[in-house]
Amino acid sequence: MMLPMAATPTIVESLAGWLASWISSSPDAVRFVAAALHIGLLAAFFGLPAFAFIWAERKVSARIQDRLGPTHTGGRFGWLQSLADGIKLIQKEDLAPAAADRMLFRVSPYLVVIASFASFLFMPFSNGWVAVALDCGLFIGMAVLSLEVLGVVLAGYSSGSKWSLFGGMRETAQMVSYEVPLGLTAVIPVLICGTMNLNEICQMQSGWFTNWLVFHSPFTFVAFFVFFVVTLASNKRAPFDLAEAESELVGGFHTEYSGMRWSFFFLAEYASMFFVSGLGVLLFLGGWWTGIAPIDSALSEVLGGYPGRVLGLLVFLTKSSLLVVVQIWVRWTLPRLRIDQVMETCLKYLVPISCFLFIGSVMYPLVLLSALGRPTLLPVNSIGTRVPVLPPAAVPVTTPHDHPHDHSHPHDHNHGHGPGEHSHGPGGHSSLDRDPAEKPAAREVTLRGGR
Amino acid sequence: MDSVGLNHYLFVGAVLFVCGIVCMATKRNAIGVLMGVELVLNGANINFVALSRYTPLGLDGQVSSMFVIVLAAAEAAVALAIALNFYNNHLSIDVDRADDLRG
Amino acid sequence: MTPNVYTATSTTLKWLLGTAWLLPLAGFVIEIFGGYWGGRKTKTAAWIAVGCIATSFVLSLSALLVWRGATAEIREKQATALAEHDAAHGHGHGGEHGHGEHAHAASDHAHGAADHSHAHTNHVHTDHADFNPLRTTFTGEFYRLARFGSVVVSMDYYIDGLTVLMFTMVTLIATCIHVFATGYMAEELTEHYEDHQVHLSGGRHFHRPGRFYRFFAFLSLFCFAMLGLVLAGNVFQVFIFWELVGVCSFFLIGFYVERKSASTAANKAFIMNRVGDFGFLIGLMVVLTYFGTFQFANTSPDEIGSPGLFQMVRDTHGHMVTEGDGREKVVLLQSGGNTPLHSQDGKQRVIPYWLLIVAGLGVFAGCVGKSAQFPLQTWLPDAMEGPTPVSALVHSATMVAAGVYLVGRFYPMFTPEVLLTIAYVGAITAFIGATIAIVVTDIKRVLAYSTISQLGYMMLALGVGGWMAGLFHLITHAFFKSLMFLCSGSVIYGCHHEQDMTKMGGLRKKMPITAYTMLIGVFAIAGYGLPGLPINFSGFYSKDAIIASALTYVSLNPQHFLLFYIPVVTAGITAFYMFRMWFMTFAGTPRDHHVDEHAHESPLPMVAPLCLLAFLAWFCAFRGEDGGLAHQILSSEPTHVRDGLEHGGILGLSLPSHHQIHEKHATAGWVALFAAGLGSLISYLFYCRRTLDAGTIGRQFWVIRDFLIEKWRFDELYDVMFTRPVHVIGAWCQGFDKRVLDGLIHLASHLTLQTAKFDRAVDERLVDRIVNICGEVTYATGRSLKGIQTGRLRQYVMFIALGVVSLFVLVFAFLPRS
Amino acid sequence: MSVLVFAIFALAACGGALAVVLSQNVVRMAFWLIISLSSVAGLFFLLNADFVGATQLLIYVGGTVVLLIFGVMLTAQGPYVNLKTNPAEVVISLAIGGVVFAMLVAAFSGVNWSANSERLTAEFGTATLQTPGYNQQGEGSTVRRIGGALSGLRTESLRDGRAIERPGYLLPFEIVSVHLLVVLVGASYLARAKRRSGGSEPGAGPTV
Repeated sequence: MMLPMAATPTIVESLAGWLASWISSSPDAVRFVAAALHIGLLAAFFGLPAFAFIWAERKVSARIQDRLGPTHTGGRFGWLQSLADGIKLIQKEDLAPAAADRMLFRVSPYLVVIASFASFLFMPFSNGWVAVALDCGLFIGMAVLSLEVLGVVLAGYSSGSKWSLFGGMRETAQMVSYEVPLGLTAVIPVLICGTMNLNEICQMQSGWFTNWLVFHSPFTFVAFFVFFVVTLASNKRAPFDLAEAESELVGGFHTEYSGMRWSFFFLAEYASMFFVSGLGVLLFLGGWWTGIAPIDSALSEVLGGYPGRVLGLLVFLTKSSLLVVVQIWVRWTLPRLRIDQVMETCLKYLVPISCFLFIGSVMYPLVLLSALGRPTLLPVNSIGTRVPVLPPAAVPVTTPHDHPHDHSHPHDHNHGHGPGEHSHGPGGHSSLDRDPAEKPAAREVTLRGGR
Repeated sequence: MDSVGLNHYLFVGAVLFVCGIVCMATKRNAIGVLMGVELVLNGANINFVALSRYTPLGLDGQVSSMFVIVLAAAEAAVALAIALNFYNNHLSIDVDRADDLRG
Repeated sequence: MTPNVYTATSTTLKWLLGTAWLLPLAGFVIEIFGGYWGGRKTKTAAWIAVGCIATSFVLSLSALLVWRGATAEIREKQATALAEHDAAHGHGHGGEHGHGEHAHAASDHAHGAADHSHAHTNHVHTDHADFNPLRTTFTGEFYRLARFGSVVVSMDYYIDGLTVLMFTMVTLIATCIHVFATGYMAEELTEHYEDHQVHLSGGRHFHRPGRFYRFFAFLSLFCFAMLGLVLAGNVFQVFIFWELVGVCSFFLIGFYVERKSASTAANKAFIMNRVGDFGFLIGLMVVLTYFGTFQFANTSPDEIGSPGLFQMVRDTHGHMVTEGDGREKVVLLQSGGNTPLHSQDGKQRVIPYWLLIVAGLGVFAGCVGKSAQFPLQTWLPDAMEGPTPVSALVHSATMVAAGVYLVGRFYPMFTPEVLLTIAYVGAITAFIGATIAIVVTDIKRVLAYSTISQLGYMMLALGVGGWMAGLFHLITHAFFKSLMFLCSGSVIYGCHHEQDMTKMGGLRKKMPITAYTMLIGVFAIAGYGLPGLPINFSGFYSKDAIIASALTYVSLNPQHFLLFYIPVVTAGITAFYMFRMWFMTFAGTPRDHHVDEHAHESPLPMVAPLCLLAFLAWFCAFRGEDGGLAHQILSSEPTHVRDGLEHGGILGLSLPSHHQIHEKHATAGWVALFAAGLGSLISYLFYCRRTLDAGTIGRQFWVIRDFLIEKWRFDELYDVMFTRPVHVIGAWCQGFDKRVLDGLIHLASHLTLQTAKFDRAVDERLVDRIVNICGEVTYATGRSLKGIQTGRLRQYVMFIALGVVSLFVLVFAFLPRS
Repeated sequence: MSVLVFAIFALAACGGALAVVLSQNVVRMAFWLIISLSSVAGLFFLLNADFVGATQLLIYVGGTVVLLIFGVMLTAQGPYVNLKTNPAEVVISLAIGGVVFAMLVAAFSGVNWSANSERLTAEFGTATLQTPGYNQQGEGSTVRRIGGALSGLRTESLRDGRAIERPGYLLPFEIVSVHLLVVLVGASYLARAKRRSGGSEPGAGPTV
């Protein structure tokens, strides 16, 4: 009985393999320790961006409002301001209103944080650096992220305050509505790549930046911006922050919260901001690839596996942070919408637009194929030529060229080839093989080896 | 490793199923009844997936549970709409008051 | 005649006569609607009617000329051929009948030498087809109404010399009568016409708006119907217009519908005609069944191969081709030439001889009704209830002429047996009519019985084989009878609707034109003339021809001697009563001063037609049988008539040939003249000189007188024969209805009632009880189960769970575990 | 370790379900339902049915339960209205529930599953699958195979090494999608009908 695992060795397994060379304990124990270590690592990833972005928000908003923002704490730029805030909040008294449902009131912030944190489990930070590598990684990531709303709603409801209740209800309606365009735009890259594995999607965007999905077709280009707008709403960021709406609802769902629990909401919010930005980067903006083919190939070939991934991690963090900064920028630039305008924007505009984009993305390569004889306008493109076909009894999956062979792999690669495993979609892997950005040694691994 | 078997999952499914039935039978709130229904469906889903894992049922069990989930969502939407309508008409969500068709 | 000429002539005649035929219909429509909406005091309707019928006359006359022009060549050839054959003294026989030796006039008919010397020789007709009237006949279709398989119902035309002649005659006489009627009916030109003969309670008379327009409308319709009958190309079409004529006569006889006598007379005329038409229908059925067509003949070059009736029943030589004897005898149908006609499956098409007799008798029955022949003659005198112009029209040119015309037209279809029947019926009718006319005092009724008598003459002539004689008399009689009717109308008009001759007398001085024109008519009907003179009264020639035919017939068939003596005697009686009428009306001294004082000559519109008709009555038969009129008729004579028949048919009857008739001509002429002279003389003695007192004679022979006054007791006979039995049978039926049928019905209703009561009891006590029990049980069950149906969702959930458990337990308890 | 994980998820699922039954507050019921259903999703992951688990999370927990809570908020007569149930009814329900539970446990505990598998193998011969379940060695996820099956392409490996194609679920999939469309329309129509109390937008319907 084992936990489900993907073909790509995860960072947990890498850690487990590394630990096993030091500790001669049972494999389970080793695995447990590795998982715990990784969760700690993720927790750091969960907390640090939040602190950084809260500071960034203060500075950016100050700049936009022609102020200075925090300047003294921690020296220059007030870079320790977030830490100071955190200490202040931890020190505060944990209050619960008399009318509140105390149990739910206390649990709700944890729900939010758990949901937000759990989504990080499925996000690859660099090639293969993912806690739980699943074929349906994108799907489950979005699913977990959507749980965040439960905490918000329960918080609003259990506060025993009308403002909070209104905030919770607004959040519910908004979230539930915006999940439709979110799903529709997120499924466009899935459609093009033929996989929901975020790692694979990202690997397919290697090479020059024209391989990024945002440049794949006019529809994906628009889809990226729709996706970005929708993620703003699903994170209840301005101009869609109707759940808080301090001018109308005082503070919305967190009106009655204070101290540590209050800070949880914000921790979760900034973590989610980072998560959705990372998702956008992974889906549309090439993930951990710089977008310059020679640099990428040099990084992955010359530096080899581990250092290359570290650099990829930095690229990914940079891209995501830039998107977060754009979110902050938008927040302090645009006025808040009314709730009916928010719903209208979603139901009357974003849903039809995303439907149109979805259909357009489906039709685009087909039309080009019939008109030009190839499914893309660009001369060289490794993506979109993959037609996902499920051959009988064997599901071939192309693993990236820089598959981490040097790391311990739980599988013994005996590669029992099932019948018909080499069947390809039309123009499928051959075009992939010709991609100069990839090693010619791209090979296929059967997931379901016959035994 | 093999100490967790099919029967354990079926036991969990049975617990959820019975809890769902009792929930349906005891809750006067219409939404509570709906929650009972969800529990019943989840109990069944656990059985589906477990049998799919442990018996030659194969993929069928998982696909069945997928359909159950989707249809449960549809059912919840319609039932909720009905509940809202009922509330609008009776200003109450008490299913015991929904006895206009009693004998 | 080339096909082109045929087609051109046919089309011309079709349009001329078709227009002449339809004009009166148009007039009718205009008059009946225009008159209804228009005023009552205008004569517009009359002028429209006169205009229509006069135009028709002009068109008919044009048609006559066109026809003569188109057929002149053929008729010339026929005449030449006839002359040659006469010269050759050929000997002819053929078909079923062999011609014996027969006499014929040496003189040539066509060339009209009035030489009655004779040479009796046999001769051979080398080419009978030369004398085929169908060669001068134009047939075709106006409009096809329907087609049922091979049976075509259409409006056809059949135009030969007789048709155009009849058209001319009818339209001419009708024009005269129309003009006359404009004067005669003038008193209808009022909003309040007082009918003196309708007595209301309180001694008042009936008042109504004038019906001038209606009279002329129906007159026009009458002319339309008669012309359609004459023009008809098939016998079914004849039947349609036949009925239309009957309807029009019904309207016109019943013109004074408020008078009981008029409406009764109209009914009588109509019903009597129906009796005859019944036979007509039977004849039609036979014809349709065995011939499959109604058309008389198809002479169009386009129609070769689809022969008409005449072409089927006789070959081009006029012979009926027969097979077998007695009841097995059949007539082989011809295909229009001299070849047999075959049905689709190749069989020779035949008609049983006796069925041909039935068909002929049937059609003749229709003619009996229409022409008021012996058993059905009683309607005609009663028809005098109509206005006098109507009587004139009915009795001369239209209605009664239709019967004779149809017999003449249908002549090729008649077998000798049928002809014998026709002859006897005609003879009896002639005698009955003449005898009754002796005692009648109503001026119009005298003329009516005279008409009956004369129609009998015509039938007799046709029956004894004098085809030309019958139709000749039809034309001449039409002229002088219409003349006399109009004269009588003039008298009645002048005497203020006094019709009784016993109240007249000496009117010659008051209304001279009427008197002398009437006298011409009387001379004409009496048949005065000098044999050998070319200018004689028309009646002389025609009656002479009839008597000659009858004499020849009797000489060939001695057992039927009555067929000669009756017409001779009748000729005498005719002269007697006609002079009696004239003497009583115009000669002597006035008997009734009241009548005499008011008597005056009629106005010009009434007198002018009298003069025209008098002229025609005198001179229309100019040169007799050698004249144009007779030749015109002769051109249409059926082929077989010329050569007669020897021992034909089942009864072995012989029919006279032209030659044989000519041989007897002189004798017959003198006999007839003698009879007429005798009759006139007696009449003169009785009613002018009064040497003999008619009253005394009448009293002495009161039995005969009363018998005649009672019109031979035909009405009583019919009363006894039909009316009373019908009443008795009706009474029986009524009793049967009331006692038996009503009793049965009452019994049935009673039984139904009882059954219903019983049923109701069963229903209420048994069925309802069962139903109620069911209902109560259901209701009780529902009541008891109501507690379970709480509408509580949660309870239901529990029930479901319990049910699942129970099912589980049941399954595991009772199913064996494998 | 998997026993431990299973124990955590199973206890959470059962405990959440029991708490749903025992709670009187609807919102708390919803909370416990979230716990229970999320744990069920965890059980699905344990059973290597990762796609079903993800679906459970996204649709059930993230959609249906949110909808239920939304409904609670729209229909609440007061923040803490409790509709008390007759204790006798509770007792009867619990008794019936106990009977049903006993029946279920008796039903599945009496079955020899492996023997059944063998019998099926014997009965259907080559038609039986190569492995009794799927993915027994934990080699990956089932998302591709489910996707293929839903689009009408389903392959099974047989014991003799052959692969056979079986009818997929394209027709049910289409029926379900049409069904969802109908539900979307119907639910929006039902929820819109003569609203008496002012609420928020009827966005709940289309998001199903």
